[in-house]
Amino acid sequence: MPQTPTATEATRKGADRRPLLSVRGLKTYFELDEGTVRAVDGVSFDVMPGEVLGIVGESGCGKSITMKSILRLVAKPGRIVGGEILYRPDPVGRAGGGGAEIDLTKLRKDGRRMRNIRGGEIALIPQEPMASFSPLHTIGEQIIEAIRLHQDVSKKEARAMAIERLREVGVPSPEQRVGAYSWQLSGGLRQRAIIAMALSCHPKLLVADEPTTAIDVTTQAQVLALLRELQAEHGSSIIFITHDLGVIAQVADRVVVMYLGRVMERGPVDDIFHAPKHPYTKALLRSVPNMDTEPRVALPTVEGSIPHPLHKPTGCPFHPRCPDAIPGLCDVKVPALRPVDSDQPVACFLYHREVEGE
Amino acid sequence: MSEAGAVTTHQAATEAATPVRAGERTRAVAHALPPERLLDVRHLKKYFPIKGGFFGSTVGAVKAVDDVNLHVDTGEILSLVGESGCGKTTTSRCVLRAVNPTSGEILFRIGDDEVIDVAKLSDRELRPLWRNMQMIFQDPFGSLNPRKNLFDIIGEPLLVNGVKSRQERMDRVAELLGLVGLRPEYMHRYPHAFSGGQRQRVVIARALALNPKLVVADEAVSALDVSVQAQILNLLLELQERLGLSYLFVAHDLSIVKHISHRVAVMYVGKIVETAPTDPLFHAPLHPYTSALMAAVPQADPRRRSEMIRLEGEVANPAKPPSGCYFHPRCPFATAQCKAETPLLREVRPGHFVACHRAEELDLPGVERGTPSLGTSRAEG
Amino acid sequence: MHWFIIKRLLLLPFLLLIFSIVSFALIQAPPGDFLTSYVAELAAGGTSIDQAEIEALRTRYGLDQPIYVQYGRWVGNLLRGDLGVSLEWRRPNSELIGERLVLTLILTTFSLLFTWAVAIPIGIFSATRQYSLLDYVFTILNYIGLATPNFMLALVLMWVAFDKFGVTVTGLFSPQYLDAAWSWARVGDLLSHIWLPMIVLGVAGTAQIARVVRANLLDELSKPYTEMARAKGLPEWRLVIKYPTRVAIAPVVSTLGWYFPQLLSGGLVVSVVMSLPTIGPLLLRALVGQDMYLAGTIILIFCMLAVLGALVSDILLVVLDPRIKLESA
Amino acid sequence: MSDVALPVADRAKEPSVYVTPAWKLTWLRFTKHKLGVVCLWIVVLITLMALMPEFFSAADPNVTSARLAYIPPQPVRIIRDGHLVRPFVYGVEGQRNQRTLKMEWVQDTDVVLPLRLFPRGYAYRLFGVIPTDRHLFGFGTAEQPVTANILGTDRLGRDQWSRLMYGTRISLSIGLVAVLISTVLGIVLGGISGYFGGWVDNLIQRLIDLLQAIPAIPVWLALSAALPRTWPVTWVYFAITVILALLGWTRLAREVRGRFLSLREEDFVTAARLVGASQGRIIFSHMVPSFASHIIAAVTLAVPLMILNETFLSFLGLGMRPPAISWGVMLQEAQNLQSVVNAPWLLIPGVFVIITVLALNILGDGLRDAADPYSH
Repeated sequence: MPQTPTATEATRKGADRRPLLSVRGLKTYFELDEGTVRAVDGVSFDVMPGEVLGIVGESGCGKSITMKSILRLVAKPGRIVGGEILYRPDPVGRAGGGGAEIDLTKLRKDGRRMRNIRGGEIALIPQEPMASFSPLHTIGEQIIEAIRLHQDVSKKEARAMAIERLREVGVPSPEQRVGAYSWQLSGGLRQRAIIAMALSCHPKLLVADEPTTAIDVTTQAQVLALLRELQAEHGSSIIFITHDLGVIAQVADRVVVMYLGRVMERGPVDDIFHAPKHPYTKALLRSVPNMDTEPRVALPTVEGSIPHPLHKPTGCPFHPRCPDAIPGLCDVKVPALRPVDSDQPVACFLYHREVEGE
Repeated sequence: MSEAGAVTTHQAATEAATPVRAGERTRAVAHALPPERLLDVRHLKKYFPIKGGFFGSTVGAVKAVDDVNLHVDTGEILSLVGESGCGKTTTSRCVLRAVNPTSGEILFRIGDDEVIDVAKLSDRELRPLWRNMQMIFQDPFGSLNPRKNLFDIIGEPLLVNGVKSRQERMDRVAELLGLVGLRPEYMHRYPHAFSGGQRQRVVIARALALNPKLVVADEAVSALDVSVQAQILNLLLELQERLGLSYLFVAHDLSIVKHISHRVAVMYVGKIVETAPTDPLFHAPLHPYTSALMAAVPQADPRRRSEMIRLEGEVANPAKPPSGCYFHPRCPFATAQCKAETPLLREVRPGHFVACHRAEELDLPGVERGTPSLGTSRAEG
Repeated sequence: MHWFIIKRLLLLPFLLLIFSIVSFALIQAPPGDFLTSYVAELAAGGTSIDQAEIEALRTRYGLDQPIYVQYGRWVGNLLRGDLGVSLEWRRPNSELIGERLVLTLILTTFSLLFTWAVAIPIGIFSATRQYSLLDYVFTILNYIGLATPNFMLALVLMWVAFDKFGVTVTGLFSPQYLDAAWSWARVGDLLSHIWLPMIVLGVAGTAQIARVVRANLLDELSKPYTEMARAKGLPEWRLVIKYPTRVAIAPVVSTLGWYFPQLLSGGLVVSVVMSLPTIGPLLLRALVGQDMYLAGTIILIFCMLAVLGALVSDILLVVLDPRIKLESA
Repeated sequence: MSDVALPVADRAKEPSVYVTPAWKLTWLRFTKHKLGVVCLWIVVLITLMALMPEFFSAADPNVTSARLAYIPPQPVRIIRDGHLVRPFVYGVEGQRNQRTLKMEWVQDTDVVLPLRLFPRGYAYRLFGVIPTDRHLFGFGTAEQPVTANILGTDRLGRDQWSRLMYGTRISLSIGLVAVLISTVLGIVLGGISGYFGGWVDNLIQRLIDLLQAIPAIPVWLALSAALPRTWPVTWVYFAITVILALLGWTRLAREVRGRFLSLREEDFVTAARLVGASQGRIIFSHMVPSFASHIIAAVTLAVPLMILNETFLSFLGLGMRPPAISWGVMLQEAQNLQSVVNAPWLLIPGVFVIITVLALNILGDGLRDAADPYSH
């Protein structure tokens, strides 16, 4: 599936800058007894070096499965059935002369190369910091292990590094906390410790899967600020997955809007929020009350509810809820993701008539 | 706010005079409340014992709700807002007597001239209370019995409250389903046939079955998807207007609170730190915690990418709260007084109560808006 | 030490009291006493016994006293370490029980270790290869293991051994070592005999515990910390062993609480079938013959062993799971 | 507000699923478990045997004949001289070994005894009321019925198959009745414990701890040994049942308590309380139906344990005693190596035990998984 638009995007940013990661037509399906769930169904996007890419979407939109596919963590009965995930360890350099390109989907899931990339070059910040640490091992043990998996250092050095990382993410008295169990820490500290673990090997790409969903708003503000600082310092790229439009507006450089396993629209954060094109994006932005909406006046809503993933509609997945759906077209054909007079590709027949896969 | 002591005395007098029906002793204090007042919670406390030590004896208490005062007027939406563990849910459950409070009064206007103290009702007297006060839960999946169809679920309040005729119940359930935007023919379906938003409508229909005056909504929309949240908020607002309901709306999302409520009470570690009508509270907060809470809300606008004001530290442990003002370890404005003395909730401006020693001197940022902020018209202390 | 364990230790004397009452009540329950059945037995054999002699015996054993006096005397003696005298064998109970108890414990412990050594790997394998062919095979084997009464298994194995190999696999010792004093040779002889009873006794428990391990591990494998470990780049097998397995098998230790009593119980039946010189046959004989003090003492010992097993499992659990320290602190 | 748009699933899927009650969904889930369904049929068959052993039996199980001792099983065949024929067995002929003086049975391939369905045999009352003499099968011709022992005979020359049918009745019913008593005890005590909590809960929990710490078999043995030898069979039967039930209720009680505790916290139970539903209504209309399927599964899993325990006790001579017939009593015949070597078919009752327990276990697991598909 050729995805020319991303090439255009890259050209605008300068020929010498190639994406760190390019996801092309990714399809991850789950074979269940009841049928096939097409959790990720042809998703494409790029992550440029040093940028924060936000992926936003509601439940069942496939944002977490996309993340798991990149890290090759999709477990049975899920399987990547198509597309490619191109990772360029050394993206900076002359076009064509840059570092090699690795298609992560071609690597063995548990092979050495993939394991080296996982944690070493692409690290995960998970959603539930409490459950993401083993309860029977201290956080120190777990961070030290992560360091020693990817760096050739002694246990003692690794421990010093772990303490350093904890200090860096603002954990008070890290010398003691390194010996603590995760359940002995407060929610905010746990989240910081997870970030310390993810950063322990200076990954080129951080995948943050709803990292602030489980925590309170004041702690969330701390964590977001911390992530921003760390990113500025280390220059790593971040894929930030969330359902919270506010969070995405605050952290992302570019945004991918997903719905039922497909990309509806993507583009720079300012365009997505101030010039949204896809009816879904528009509706989503309108339906969220913010500090400026007039109190107690009916909010514009998206009618209906999100279909069950086993019973996705035909055609454009959003058409049953779309106020502008074109009968005979939207409910039959799947619109391709194509740019419309900007570097903001949209998958909607209101802007073009290109059909996916043709 | 009138003194609670007066009410108790008065109540004792009425009790002696008219020992007629069960429940009588908790009634007939109508004139203790202003006529517009529907609910008045006074000095509400709920302590959970901490068991420990060798014999499993009580070694302390988690003061989940610690001397809370609040009120809801007829037709009013009061939001109770705060971070997790602040006691907002426990407070709301005490009001409903889903949880028995440790002490305090919960005066509730059950009729035009009838006021009861919910906190003192015996178990038998709760049924008439619940006809006037109902609840909407957070989790639309756990709050509907998966083994019953919508007719049984929505019809149950009718059945247990004396509507024995099946036809009568069918009619009423159909009416209620229509009211919440569901088709009447859905009544024979089971909850597993519905999405989260639809289930929440069913929960609302059940709560409205007995025509309550007050609905306690405990995080009623926070488990829903963004695109469905707005539908339910609209429904709640529409119903409030049409049926003249009052809501005690428990939430943590400030944007939603600002959208829906007439007044807001902010809780922190079991106490109310600030309560005021929505507009002044959001635009001119008087408590540093309220201000910080609002600053922490990420704005859904990349052009307003403020350097979010970060509140250091984390919410205090209600089992071991700090001395003085519970907020002082995180407060950038804390003084020695804050460390030593617990501030009381006091009325600093008309209708605007705050529990902060320095409420008058601080000029705290609120939510920006186009018009000049209230800060200019601020009364100087 | 943790409150948790101290509490359990302090509970022990109380449990001892209850168990002693239960045991005593149990052995007092049959109508009549040892002497009536003894007399009946003699009569059946054609001999008779002088009434005066019976009364003398009755007085000697205290059988003419009220029940609470008999109980008091029994418990008093037990506390002094005197296990009493078997009425039937006319020998001190301690002598009768002594070696049999040791052999019972050896057999039980071996079976326990066998169970864990087999069940835990099977459980881990089944969970990590869920829905594989071998998982199904193990599942079916587990069901069969659960359904087979151990005496049945013992009989079949003995039969096969006799029919196919012409060996008799009963007892725990070769004849020459039966009454010999302990020596390395005797230990070796024991080891060469104990494996069959060990397997027979351990099969049902192996099936049960493999199921527990499989279910626990499946739970743990789906937890975020397992995925996080994977996301760190840890090789799959190392990850499974280090994280979820450790969490999954910690509760297996607590199965000791019910598994140890079950082994003691099961050992009884297996011993009868395989004529093992353990406590089982002795208890059976004592119960049938109303040898009350012997039976009571054995039941009491069994109860105490079971409680001690539970205590050991609690202590192990505290060692294995640091979270428990927090809860009891 | 207008009607909400139907989710697309409404149109795509058969709407009848939406009006299917939860128990039916559980049942549909169960029927997907093929092995479970097979086991259900096995259990049904065994239950039928237990209900009318007289009909399934071929001979009176108590008629002894030393002359016919230890006849090996005469398997039913359908192929004779390479041709498919109607089912038959070969006759057997006994010859006394002159040296060992033992009877030795030799198959006589010249004597063909055809299998007949529903022949007349010994008279009995079906379910204890309907007098009849029809049986499921027999051998020989209508004019000249012949006894043949498809599972062989025991020491006293009794037909094993017929005895097994009778044994099924006692073994299965002991299991069921004991579990029934356990269940009532477990539900009542567990329910009280879980619903009321507090010191009652504490007391019951400690009692359960205590009972679970006791090794069951020695205590069962002691209790059974206490039964007077002079008691009639029916008394012993009930006594054994009660003895088994006394220690068996703890697990169920824990299960019920756990369910009550977790259900008490469910929002839908709170909701029922808040609309004014009475305590009885909450328990019986909301809570009990919610865990009924779990209880059924737990009971199904408890029955095989009880069957095994009865078998243990009877095998050791402390449970059911002859002339009563149970699987354990029958296995007593095979208590030592000598008898097993001489007549391995004496172990067949054990195979019955295994099949029954296996089927009940798989059935119980299947039911549990169907009731609680997300538990693991």
